[in-house]
Amino acid sequence: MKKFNSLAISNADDLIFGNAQNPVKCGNGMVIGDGVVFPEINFTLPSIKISGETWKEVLQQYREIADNISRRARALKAPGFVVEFEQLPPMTQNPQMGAEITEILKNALNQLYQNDGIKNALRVTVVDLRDADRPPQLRDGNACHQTLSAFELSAQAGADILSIESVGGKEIHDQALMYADLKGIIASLGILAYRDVSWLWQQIKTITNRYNIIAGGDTACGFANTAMQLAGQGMLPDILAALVRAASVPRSLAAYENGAIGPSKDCAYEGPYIKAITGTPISMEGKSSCCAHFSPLGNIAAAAADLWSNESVQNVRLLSGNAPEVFYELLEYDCRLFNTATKHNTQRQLRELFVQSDIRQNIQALMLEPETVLKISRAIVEQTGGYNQTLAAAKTAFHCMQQAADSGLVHLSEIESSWFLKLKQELDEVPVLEDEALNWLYENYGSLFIPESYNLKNLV
Amino acid sequence: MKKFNSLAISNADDLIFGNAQNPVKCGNGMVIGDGVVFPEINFTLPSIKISGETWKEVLQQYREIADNISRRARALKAPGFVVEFEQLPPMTQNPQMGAEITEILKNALNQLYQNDGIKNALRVTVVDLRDADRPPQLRDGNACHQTLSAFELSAQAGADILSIESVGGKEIHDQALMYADLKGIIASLGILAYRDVSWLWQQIKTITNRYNIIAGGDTACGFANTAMQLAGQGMLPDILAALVRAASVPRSLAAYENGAIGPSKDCAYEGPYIKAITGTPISMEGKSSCCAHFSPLGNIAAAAADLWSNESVQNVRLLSGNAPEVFYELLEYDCRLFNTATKHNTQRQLRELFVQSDIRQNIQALMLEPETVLKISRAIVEQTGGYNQTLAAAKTAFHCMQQAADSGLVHLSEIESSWFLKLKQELDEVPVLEDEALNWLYENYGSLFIPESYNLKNLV
Amino acid sequence: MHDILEQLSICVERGKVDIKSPFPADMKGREGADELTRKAIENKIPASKILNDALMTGMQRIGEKFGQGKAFIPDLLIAAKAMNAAMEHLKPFFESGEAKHKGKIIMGTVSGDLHDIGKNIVKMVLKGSGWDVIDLGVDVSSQKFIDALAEHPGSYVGLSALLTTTMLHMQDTTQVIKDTYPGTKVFVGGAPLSQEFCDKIGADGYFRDPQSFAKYLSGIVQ
Amino acid sequence: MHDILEQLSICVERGKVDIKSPFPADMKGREGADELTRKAIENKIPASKILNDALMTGMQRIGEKFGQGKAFIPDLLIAAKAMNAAMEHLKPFFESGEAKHKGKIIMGTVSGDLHDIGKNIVKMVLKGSGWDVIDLGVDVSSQKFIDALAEHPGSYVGLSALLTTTMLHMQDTTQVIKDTYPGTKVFVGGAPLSQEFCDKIGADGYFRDPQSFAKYLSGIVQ
Ligand code: B12
Ligand code: B12
Repeated sequence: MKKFNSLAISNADDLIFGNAQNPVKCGNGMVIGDGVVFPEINFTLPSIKISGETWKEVLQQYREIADNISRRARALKAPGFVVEFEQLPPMTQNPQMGAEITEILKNALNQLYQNDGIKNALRVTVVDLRDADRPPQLRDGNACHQTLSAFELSAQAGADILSIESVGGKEIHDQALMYADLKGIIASLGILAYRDVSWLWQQIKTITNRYNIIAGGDTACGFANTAMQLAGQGMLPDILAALVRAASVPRSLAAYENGAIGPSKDCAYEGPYIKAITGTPISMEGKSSCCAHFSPLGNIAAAAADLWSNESVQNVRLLSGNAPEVFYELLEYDCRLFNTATKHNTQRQLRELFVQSDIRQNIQALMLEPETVLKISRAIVEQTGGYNQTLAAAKTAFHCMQQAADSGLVHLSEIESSWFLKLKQELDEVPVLEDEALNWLYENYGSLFIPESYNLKNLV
Repeated sequence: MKKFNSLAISNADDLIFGNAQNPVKCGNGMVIGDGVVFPEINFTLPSIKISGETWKEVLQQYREIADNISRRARALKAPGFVVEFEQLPPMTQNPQMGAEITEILKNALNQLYQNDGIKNALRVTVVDLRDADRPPQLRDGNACHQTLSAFELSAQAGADILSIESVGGKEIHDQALMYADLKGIIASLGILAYRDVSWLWQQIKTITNRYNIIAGGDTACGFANTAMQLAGQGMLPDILAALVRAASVPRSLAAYENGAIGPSKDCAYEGPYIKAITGTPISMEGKSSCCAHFSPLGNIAAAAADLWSNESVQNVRLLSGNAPEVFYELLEYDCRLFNTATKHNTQRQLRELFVQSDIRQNIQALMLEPETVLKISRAIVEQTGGYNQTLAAAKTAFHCMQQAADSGLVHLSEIESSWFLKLKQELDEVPVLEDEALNWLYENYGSLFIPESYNLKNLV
Repeated sequence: MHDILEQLSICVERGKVDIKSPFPADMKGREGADELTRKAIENKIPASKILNDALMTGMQRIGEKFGQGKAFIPDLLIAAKAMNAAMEHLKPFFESGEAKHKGKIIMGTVSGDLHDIGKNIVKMVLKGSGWDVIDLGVDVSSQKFIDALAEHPGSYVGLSALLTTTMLHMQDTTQVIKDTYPGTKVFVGGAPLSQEFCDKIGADGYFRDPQSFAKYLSGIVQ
Repeated sequence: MHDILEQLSICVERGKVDIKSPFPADMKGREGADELTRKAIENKIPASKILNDALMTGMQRIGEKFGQGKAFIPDLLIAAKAMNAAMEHLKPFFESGEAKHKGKIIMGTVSGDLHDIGKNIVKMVLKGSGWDVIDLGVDVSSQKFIDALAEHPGSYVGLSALLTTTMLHMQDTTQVIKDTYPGTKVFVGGAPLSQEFCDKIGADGYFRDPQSFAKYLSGIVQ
């Protein structure tokens, strides 16, 4: 296990799109994080049931998507791109299904490279099936085995990069979030999620080692993006979503402690932190992932991106063409802009525009502002252990928000302000010691999780 | 009739997004071209027949679109935006239909302004029904009267800005384009289209004067964008599409000579020329109109935009929400970037990035490069009369392309190069005198158009 | 109105459970829903009056605020907690020990789909506005809905789906429900859905958010 | 192969109509399709040989280049011009005065829609690859297609639409055609269409571009 005690990037100027300390080579001639930002195009099926009867049609959908994207890449004289194939549940449940699609995509990409010299790589993200049961069994059982076997078969079928949106700890976090219960949020992220991510990525790493491919990274999507979505719908305070964002970093960092080397997963907005701490190239999604979700972070998300993603779009017809090729074109133009700035050596000015355009609009954006990222990252690496790091991240995030509100950088509405006070008070009451927090977890959420899933002893 | 003998913008530095010499005030507190770029959001129906039976559903679609966009604008704390309602044929054929939708949209916009202070304006674009017959009757007949009556009823129903994609001359141009027949292209644009636009906008102007609203502008969509689409599909040379782009400027300029004051229409990529010559604010579409068509001009199109548009998208469901609100969000983030640059006084650097990211990729982009725009615009204002201007624009455009190719700025493929020589030769043979060109038109395309439609005498 | 009831309604609205609860900060150390309900009973205020004029009023106020974007989900939940604390004292006074419900709704995320946050929120909001919600959880087969309807005849049904590939299960589920229990109203929701889709599968209503769903439901029972 | 025929095929491929035609520049002043065909006939080369080995060969080559992105529409049209100039001399030798066609296709843009550029290109490409195309123009009602099928029995039909609101007319049109002339194959195309839509309306094929359409058609007649 790797430990990160210091920052790979300690100067905010260097936390910038296209450049990572440890670029990743993979796939067909791809190098990620070495000066150029590439699109990462993601897509999914339109409304269609996945079954034996529709299977041919499903494969045809993926073939069509691959063809369309290839044609667009040629038309735009693209230098390269990454494809993410995000599996849907039946494809992971029946890993040979996922493998069959992986092969189709890989073949198309190989051809594109051979015929047109367009560099590319294929990321496969499997579904974390372990989420199906409540409480979930994380290290054993059918769901766990299927999930791991899906990794194996994807690797065999040609995946260049493996990723997952893992869910350990979510069984508590989902509830804690609804009650804005900071103790529960921090304990579930810092103790449970951190332990699960660590274990899971050791498993994934043995697979990627065997096939000599890349262990990409994880994402706190089910935690922090859920909070962001809920805040976007007026269900939760923005400040809470911002807090969860920062608090989810140590849990995602655990993947890199255990062998992941990037590119991080697009929907992991904790990417800039990962990059600052580990020097790993990151994938980010922002305004051009509007097809998949609305966002208060459309521009600022680009500040440190090495891959630029649309998150996901159904293969439906728009006026110009099918949505995946449409969004591919959009990403390509975005990337041209990034890379032109780098070529002209004005990338810092451009980054500044991205940052400044969102920072005043919503406090969640503050969590992606480079100086803030470094401040919180520093607080994290100064601590050891997932819990301490998570609590430090939350406290520092709170402190940064306070400063931003006090200085007038961000304006908080009346209810946001009142929640600010409430959360401040709660944060002070969160146990400082991991053991104490764990006990509190057992007491308050004991029925919701299986200690063995986290290699914890059952206290009762 | 106004004559433009000199340039409103003579320094390329000043041809920049957000700023026009003659800003336009309209709608609910909107000022366009006065330092801020606003989104212009466009949308259309999903696959649905328009008939008596479906009419309620059609109205419901537009209501839904207006609601969704308003919600997004509030969520993003948008300062303002323009809505374009582009009619579909039955709505212009039955102008009270178009008016009913106009009213729905206008009411929603009024409410948004009253309740949330978000500035806005409504552009209504009617269908040029005169295109239905071959040869078309342009100044009389049912189609012409319906078209004009649609303007009238839209104005009555609350339109703030009127526009049209007019089609005079297209009956020749469509054919000439297929044969890459420059004589036909230049004569149809310079004589026929120029005459029709001039006449048509005098009619529109009397209507906008009556209702005290804005005569927006026209677009050479059916000419130059068709050529761009065809080049994009490998059907026509890029250099021909570039040439047509420049040659279509005088025809669109005629709208401004006859009372239009902008904002120009989004799909009129001749916008930067109009802005340089007249100082009118312009609407442009680029990468974020990928939903409506693919483009070789995604970034550079932004260089001089005062409104930034998505051209059009069906009201279909994506993962995040309905496509119109999705693209509205995208435009809003783009505009944030533009306006942040202006605020930080780095708008010229950002413009440069937009220009540089496309200019080497496809020769069509050259036609939107600010220096080139000014060069061709100058050539235009030095001439009088549509035909002379059109020929001068084409020749200067050709000259600019030659320079760009010679200097290595743009690389032309083998077939593009061979077509370059062919077109050069042809351009030299295009008649210098309008009368001669007209005679040639009568001889070669005489059966395809009605001279009276252009107030020309029938030579036979 | 009785002063105690007014105070009690404020405690519910603001989620002040009892004298020890630290929230809200400006009410620290003051009596909460727990103590005030006891007092009200001692003062011989009729249980139904306490319920309607204080507890329900408080819940309604916070619900309205939520609808106007002036409160969040945790505010609702904390209010519900205060309400429950009060209800403990009132239970003996009601036959069933429960307040009168507007009706029953069976809810679940359809087969193959594990997204439940949206569904859970809908549940909360409906409960908050007086509905009895039977939650079947996630990955719920058609059969399970049928079984639940057998157990709770006459209930409404609410289906949730978040995946483009599972939303189609709403069609069979709706079909089977309508075949087995004709007249049952089935409502649908979830991010990838649309009115058009709802119409296509023959469901009775699509709602983009719980507030509009709750509003609609209140409409049909009146 | 005969040298004249080789030269003639080049003239067709490159669109060299006659000795006076200025294009292509590097062939200026040289004999074109017109003169060479006359010569070939004088040399007693059989008309069918001239047609197949020179004219068709030339058209085929430019067609292939177009398919590979190495030629444009105007190249096709100019080649067709050269071919036509040659055909003038060959006409007397063929009974019908026309080369053998692969079959007939009735094409049109559907009711309410005036976009015809795409349809016209499809027409050109099909003609270029040996099909007899009957073009009904734009805004074509179902009845007009039926009338055309009455006149040209056994034809294929190609429908074009560019608007989301007119593409639905393809459904009735296809329906009416299949009801009136069962077995008629109907193909569809145009920017807003998709394979899914084609399947939905019961058409026999969707093609994104004329090249793939032509390739498919050649396949079914062989
Ligand atoms: C959080 C989340 C998860 C969490 C789920 C946590 C949980 N317990 O629910 C986790 C991480 C586990 C997860 C897993 C997966 N997810 Co997920 N997930 C999301 C995310 C980010 C947010 C969803 C959310 O909770 N939103 C907040 C809630 C409040 O909103 P809501 O659900 O829409 O509900 C509201 C309304 O719709 C309505 N409503 C909902 N239900 C009902 C019912 C009725 C009757 C009514 C009236 C109203 C109503 O009211 C609610 C409140 O306003 C979305 C992104 C997005 N844009 O939505 C992706 C998303 C839905 N997931 C996606 C995918 C692909 C997956 C996975 C397959 C990923 C993978 N490869 O592992 C798996 C599938 C697991 C499974 N079998 O279902 C895709 C779906 C793509 C597709 N093809 O449809 C999305 C869109 C993300 C993306 N890639 O773009 N996901
Ligand atoms: C040129 C154009 C026009 C010209 C039409 C010129 C003409 N004679 O055709 C003019 C200006 C007149 C025009 C008018 C209108 N247009 Co128009 N137009 C376009 C534009 C820019 C290009 C279309 C084009 O010619 N493309 C090039 C050709 C070669 O491509 P294609 O048609 O797709 O055809 C190819 C394939 O699809 C295929 N194909 C086509 N047909 C068939 C058939 C078969 C059998 C097969 C196998 C293959 C096949 O092969 C072709 C070659 O590869 C498009 C934008 C776009 N993205 O497409 C808008 C567009 C189609 N128009 C649009 C609109 C809204 C209109 C108007 C209503 C605008 C208005 N308010 O006035 C009117 C409607 C007029 C009417 N009643 O039809 C919208 C449609 C939106 C919608 N709801 O569907 C579009 C998408 C533009 C936008 N706003 O985004 N338009």
